[in-house]
Amino acid sequence: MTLLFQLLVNGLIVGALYGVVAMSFVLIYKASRIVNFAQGEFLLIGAWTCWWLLTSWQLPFWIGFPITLVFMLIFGVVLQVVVLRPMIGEPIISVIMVTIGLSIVFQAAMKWMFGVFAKPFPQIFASPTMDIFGLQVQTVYVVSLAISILIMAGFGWFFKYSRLGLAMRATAFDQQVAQSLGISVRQMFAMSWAISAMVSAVAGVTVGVVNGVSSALSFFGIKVFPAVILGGLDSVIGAVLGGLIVGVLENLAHYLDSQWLNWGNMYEIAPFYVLIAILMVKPYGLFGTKDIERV
Amino acid sequence: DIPVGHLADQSGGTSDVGVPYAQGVADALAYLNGKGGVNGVKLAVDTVDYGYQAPRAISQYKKWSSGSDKIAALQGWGTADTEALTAFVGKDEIPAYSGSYSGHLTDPTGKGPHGSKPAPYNFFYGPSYSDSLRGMLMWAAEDWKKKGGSGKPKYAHMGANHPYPNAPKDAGEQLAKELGFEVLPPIQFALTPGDYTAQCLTLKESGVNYAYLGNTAGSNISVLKACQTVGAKVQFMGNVWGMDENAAKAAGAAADGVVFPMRTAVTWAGSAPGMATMKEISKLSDAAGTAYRPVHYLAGVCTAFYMKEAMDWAAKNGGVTGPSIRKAMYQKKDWVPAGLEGVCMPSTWTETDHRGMTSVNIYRASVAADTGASVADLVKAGSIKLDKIATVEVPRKPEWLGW
Amino acid sequence: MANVSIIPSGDFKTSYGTDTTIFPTVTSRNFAILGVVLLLACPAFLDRYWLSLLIQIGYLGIAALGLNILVGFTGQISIGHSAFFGFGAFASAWLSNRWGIPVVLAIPLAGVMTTAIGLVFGMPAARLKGLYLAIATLAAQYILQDFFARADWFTGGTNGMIAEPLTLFGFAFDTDERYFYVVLVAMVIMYLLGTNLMRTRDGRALVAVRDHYLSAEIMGINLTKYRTMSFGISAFYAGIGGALYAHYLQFVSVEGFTIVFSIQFLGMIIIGGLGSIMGTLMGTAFMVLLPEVMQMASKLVSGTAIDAALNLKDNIAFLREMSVGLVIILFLVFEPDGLAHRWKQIKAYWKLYPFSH
Amino acid sequence: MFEARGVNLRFGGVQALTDVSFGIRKGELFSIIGPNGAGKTSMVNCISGRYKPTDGKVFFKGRDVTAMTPNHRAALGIGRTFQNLALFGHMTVLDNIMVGRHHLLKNNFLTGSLYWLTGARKEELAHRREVEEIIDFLEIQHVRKATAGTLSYGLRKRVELARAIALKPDLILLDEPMAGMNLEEKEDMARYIVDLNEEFGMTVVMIEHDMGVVMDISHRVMVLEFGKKIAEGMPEEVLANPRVRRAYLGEDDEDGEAPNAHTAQQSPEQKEVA
Amino acid sequence: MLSVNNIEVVYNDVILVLRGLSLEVPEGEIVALLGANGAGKSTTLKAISGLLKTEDGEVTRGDITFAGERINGIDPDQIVRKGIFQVMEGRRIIADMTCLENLRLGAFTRRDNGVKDDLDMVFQYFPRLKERTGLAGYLSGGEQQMLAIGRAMMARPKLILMDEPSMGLSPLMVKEVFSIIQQINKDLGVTILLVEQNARMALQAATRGYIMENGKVVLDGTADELRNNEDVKEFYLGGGNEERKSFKNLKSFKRRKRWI
Ligand SMILES: Nc1ncnc2c1ncn2[C@@H]1O[C@H](COP(=O)(O)OP(=O)(O)OP(=O)(O)O)[C@@H](O)[C@H]1O
Ligand SMILES: Nc1ncnc2c1ncn2[C@@H]1O[C@H](COP(=O)(O)OP(=O)(O)OP(=O)(O)O)[C@@H](O)[C@H]1O
Ligand SMILES: CC(C)C[C@H](N)C(=O)O
Ligand SMILES: [Mg+2]
Ligand SMILES: [Mg+2]
Repeated sequence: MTLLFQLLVNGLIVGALYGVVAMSFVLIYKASRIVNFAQGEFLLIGAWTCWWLLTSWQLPFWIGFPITLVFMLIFGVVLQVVVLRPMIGEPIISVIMVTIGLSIVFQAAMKWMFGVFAKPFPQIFASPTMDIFGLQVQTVYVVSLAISILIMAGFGWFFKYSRLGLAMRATAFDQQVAQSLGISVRQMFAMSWAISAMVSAVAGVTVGVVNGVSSALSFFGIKVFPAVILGGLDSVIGAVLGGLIVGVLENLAHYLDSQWLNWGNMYEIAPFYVLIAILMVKPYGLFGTKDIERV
Repeated sequence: DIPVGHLADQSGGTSDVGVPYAQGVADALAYLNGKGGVNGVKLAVDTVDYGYQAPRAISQYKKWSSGSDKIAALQGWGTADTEALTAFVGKDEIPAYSGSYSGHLTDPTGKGPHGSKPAPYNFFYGPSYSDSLRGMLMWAAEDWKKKGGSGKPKYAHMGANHPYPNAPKDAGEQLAKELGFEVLPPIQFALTPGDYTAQCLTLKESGVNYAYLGNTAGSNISVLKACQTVGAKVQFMGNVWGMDENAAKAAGAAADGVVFPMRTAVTWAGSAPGMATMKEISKLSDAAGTAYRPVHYLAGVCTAFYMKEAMDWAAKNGGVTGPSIRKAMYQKKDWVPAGLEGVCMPSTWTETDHRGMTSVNIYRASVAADTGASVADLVKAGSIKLDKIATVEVPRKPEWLGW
Repeated sequence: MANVSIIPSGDFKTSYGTDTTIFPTVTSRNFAILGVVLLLACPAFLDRYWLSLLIQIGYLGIAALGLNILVGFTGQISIGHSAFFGFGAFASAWLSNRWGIPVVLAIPLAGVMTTAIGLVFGMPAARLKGLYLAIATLAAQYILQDFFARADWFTGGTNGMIAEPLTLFGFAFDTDERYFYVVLVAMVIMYLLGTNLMRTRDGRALVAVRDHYLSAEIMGINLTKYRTMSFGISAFYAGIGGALYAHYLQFVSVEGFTIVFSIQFLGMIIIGGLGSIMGTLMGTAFMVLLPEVMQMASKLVSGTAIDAALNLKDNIAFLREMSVGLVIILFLVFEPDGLAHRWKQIKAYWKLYPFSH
Repeated sequence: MFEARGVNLRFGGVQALTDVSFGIRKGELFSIIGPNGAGKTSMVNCISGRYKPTDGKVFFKGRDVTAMTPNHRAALGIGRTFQNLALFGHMTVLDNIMVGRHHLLKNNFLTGSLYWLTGARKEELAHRREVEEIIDFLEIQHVRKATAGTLSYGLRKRVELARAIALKPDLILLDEPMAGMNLEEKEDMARYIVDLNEEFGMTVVMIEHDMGVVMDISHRVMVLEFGKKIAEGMPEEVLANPRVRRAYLGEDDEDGEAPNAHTAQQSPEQKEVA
Repeated sequence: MLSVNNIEVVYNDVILVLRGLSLEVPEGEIVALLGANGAGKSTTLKAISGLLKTEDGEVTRGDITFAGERINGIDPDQIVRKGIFQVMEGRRIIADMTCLENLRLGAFTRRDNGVKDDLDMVFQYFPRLKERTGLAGYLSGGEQQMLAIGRAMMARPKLILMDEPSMGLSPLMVKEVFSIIQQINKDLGVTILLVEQNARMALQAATRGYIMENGKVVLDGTADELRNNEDVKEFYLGGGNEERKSFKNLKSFKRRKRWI
């Protein structure tokens, strides 16, 4: 029983991280209908940048981390301006393919620059683990959990009430209309990519601190898909919840597996079965907006 | 020229160890070319990164294995691809040296009692995965007694569901039973680094005492760290590719106490007559001569040297063709390539048994808490130490051939 | 009306029959036939390396056409195509290994089996749309991959499975030179079938579903049926492609059929042009040749001053990957509508030349 | 031919239709008018099957079709056009219209793929001929091969009509076929509709806001307001109904003069807006 | 205030739609732009508001000046900031937002504090919009049109370009909308360029009018002049001097296509 309980706690913690990545994914989607296949690489770039600042420059974490965030912000803007801006107005599917291209480029570039071997972060927190409900948890997870909750709340407010948030949604719905309203589509896109890159970096650094940085980090980019879809593509709350669900599901599946089934990798597959099941009942995920079907 | 194909994993799931190994092979072959090649003829080595994907390896092999510049020998890598290619290299008579030490590759005749397929053209340098695991299990049984453990020790196999980690699974579990272990269900984790807290929690819950880590360093590190965090007290036994200096540094204190087999007699920091040659070779890709080479580099060099010496013999006895290279492999006993004395371990291959060696050198990693510095410095400072704790002579049982 | 349709002048149709041919003009048809004839002669003068690339383009092109029918024509994104491709490969190997069915028959049968699987995994299409559906196919990808790794009886588990070469009347198509013809014939047939499909009733219905499913339904099209059917057809093509691949490589293993491969399939059709049959082939050729070209380029560079300056040697693999990604990006930035679109423009240009404005 | 019995339609909190009953006779040209948001389109959607009434039943050719899906209704002989264009934007005009023939064609993906061997070619060509006739009838020959999405609004409406005709429906539903057209084009459109009705013998249901057209060509008119039927009858009768005049035409009872569509259109002239 | 000089517009680099079109919109007036389907009216408006770019269209010759400043080639969002707001053909409201959110977006470029008051104003003009709290996508056609006009009002522009505001509206609504257009023009002093098919209403509301055919202006003048022009009467207003023909009797009658 304690095992199950501990696994659930673990699921929530990891799930929160999925949630953060899912949110940054949803952000881009909400603003531009672009499915960002390079999301995982954003994590990777964030993590490597922070790692580099901390090891090569020997910066303390509380300086290196903010610099990382600023860098990612700029990175997001530059990426948008250089690569994605020329694609404005082009078929979405082409833009999605571009993000796939980007993920290939970044993946390889990171390996080139930092090698293929996982590199550990220097120790950041005085006590690297803490006790939560009897489970030893990495401190960085707990800290990032707190940050995540803040980010999540911020996003929720942003899209519902802020002027820019509305403008982003409008841009996503119809770029031409958005322009006719005086919204600069370029600005909106640049902003969404910048914020998304920054938020991803938070997740990237967290995972990096726990497991060391390696190109494997980018698999989070794929992990977010079930999370995002479970929650509903365009829902911030959904993304968070989807992340938590996937996290818990994985651990639950692992529990069943290790105790009874002994199939081995239920851990990876179970969320997908559940995903399909949920979608059959709720075709727009738990919180996604239904498409408006009118003639 | 003598065409040689070289399949390397520089970007795939096992690139963490694939890169140094492939570098070792490439540097060694370049070095040997510099020394005049095979009887004055140079080796034309084509190194291809196949990303640890068997299908890609096979399609590459197909390009190499036909036409006028058909390769004379293959330097391969993974278990999945090498096993998949076994039938092909057998048919095409191309000796394949691999980084895979799967026991299945050790049976040239296919007469092994465990239904192995004939692998007449497969060679590798080092004890097979199965024999290494057997060695470690034998050590573990002793260790349990020595520590005064009560009851049956519990053993679990860990690794991805993939031919490479799976290769020694049955052999290990079988022997563990015979040695009096309680064998628990295997625990799966992917070949990539990730969060394996869940696996460690199960490990802890089930009270495993000895666990085999079948993956490569990158993902093993994640497991070690996660298990340290949740406080699972397990004696981990790493695969030969599962632990090295880089891994020790990356895992930090979590890697402290992990045991693993080593193929060479020394590490980069060690001293042996052959290390002079080693350092020369290393300069080919590191002119400054400052790089610290992990154990896999040395293994790569050894493998390349065996192939080259076999080619030397073949050149004198019927030409550098597949069949004569194969024959050459059987010519020596307790063979150590010239120039690498004290580095490569004496090996013997015979027409009916491709288990080059069965003695397993077991090392233990001792790692201090802070591993911030470079590997070279850490090793120098003694923060990372790899110490030999035992040499187990695994019996060359006929029923273990090809298994 | 300012609306001039850009139909070539000087090529008037006199009957509806001639207006519905595959090739808009006699010249274009002759060119296509010439192309096939040239291909027939390929094994005589191309070396094995190029042949193997052409073979790859062939079987991947078949599978990609299936994906284009699903994505480009019906508008349902699939990120699980490689799993169907894999299923076809395993199925064909299994049929011939386990049941001794001759490979010539095993290949189409594998296509049929894959169709069945495609229909099963296409069922969510009845309820899901857009990305939700796309992710359901991602789930299919993982579920099938897991199945491949687990189903020892069918796939040989993680160890993979040997596939026999195709033999016909005792003649084995086990070299590239010979297998080339197998793939060529299969490709021509599959592309003809595809073209016919798209210009008849059910093909039009698929496109209608893509463009406006609500009005399609009101025009008498059964949405559920066509959405699911499109998965079936797409899987059929994938299965045939996969089966051809299996008997070419003569070995099938789980590892090949990953999400990355699925994404590559998407790349082929997006680069070639969604909803374009010939574009599919162009896109496939692009995606197959690109890494090879990069490989050659990197070989050219190695050992030169550039190499020394950038210390490329150890990193050439990454550099190659990077340039593959980069070329894809550049390509899409300059040609977002795909190769087929560019091809059309070139044709239109020559038709109108010198009066292009 | 068609009958609605006590149709209710509700979307969450919105009651789009309340207890609407009416019948359409064979060969009739029946118009539905009413203020914006009155539920006209919703009613047509209930006929064509896009919406299922929350309550009530619809009958077509004497059959209860309430639970029938739209595609089956199409096969049964109901065709329609849409208020907000719903063409297949990336298909050519010709293909758009051919889609309309869907339920009349027999070949499927198998026989279609084998084109030459299975008679699919013959069938396609036969239908192509009929489609060309529709194209001639609606005078859109010049855009036959154009992609539907690039046409101007008026032409698109015409293509929509052509597509609906291609179904060979017995009942054709037209949702504001003349919106966004100038006078000349309206005249053309009106001519086509009358022809459809008189020459082709189709029963027509039309939603239209141009009272001139409605009054001139329809046989009977039904008026909806806030989802309720407020009037039904001959055009003149309906137009004379004070409630209709107030709710729909926006006339105050005092200045209501000759019940003539023409004046209805002109009214602002007399009543310069403050 | 706005003047369009001899512009040429090309779509997709090949399709020439406007061929030397010129027009003037004086400050404070309502100018009507009439023409057959496909004449290029919408294209003209999009050329002015800069939205052509998103449709692969381009102004290849001539220039457009607003308040003395050349504005062609400027990004559409900048043009909105300069005070030109287009109400696009087909309403184009943001379907997955509520009415309120749509209206707030109308005021996107504004930084002043009057937004709240203007919201009240819009709701006063269109009380119906206040009642509909669901997503705008579920509004009926007429309601959506109101929302689109309301959205333009929220932007407080100097010039509104309206593309067929009466399309799909009931006669009552058409009147209402036109009265609101005139009201906006009078009360708020907004200049309006109005594209309409309903020529009768448009020429009543407008002070000047242009008639275009095939991408060119073929006739212009004050609203009165146009109203009394025989050709305009025949083609746009319906019926010349004689009694208006019934639509019913047109059946076999085919009018001469296009003038000149
Ligand atoms: N799918 C839907 N979901 C929610 N409400 C809807 C839906 N469809 C229609 N409505 C509502 O039902 C009412 C009637 O809409 P309908 O489209 O039938 O009006 P209409 O009479 O066609 O108006 P118009 O002349 O403006 O087109 C409107 O208030 C509309 O908001
Ligand atoms: N994006 C586009 N690509 C190609 N051609 C276009 C495009 N948009 C419009 N056209 C063409 O330009 C011409 C003018 O179109 P426009 O929409 O400006 O006409 P309009 O006068 O507004 O007509 P309507 O009254 O039907 O709205 C039409 O022939 C149309 O087919
Ligand atoms: C894991 C890697 C070191 C490859 C390994 N040789 C194998 O057997 O697959
Ligand atoms: Mg309506
Ligand atoms: Mg227009």
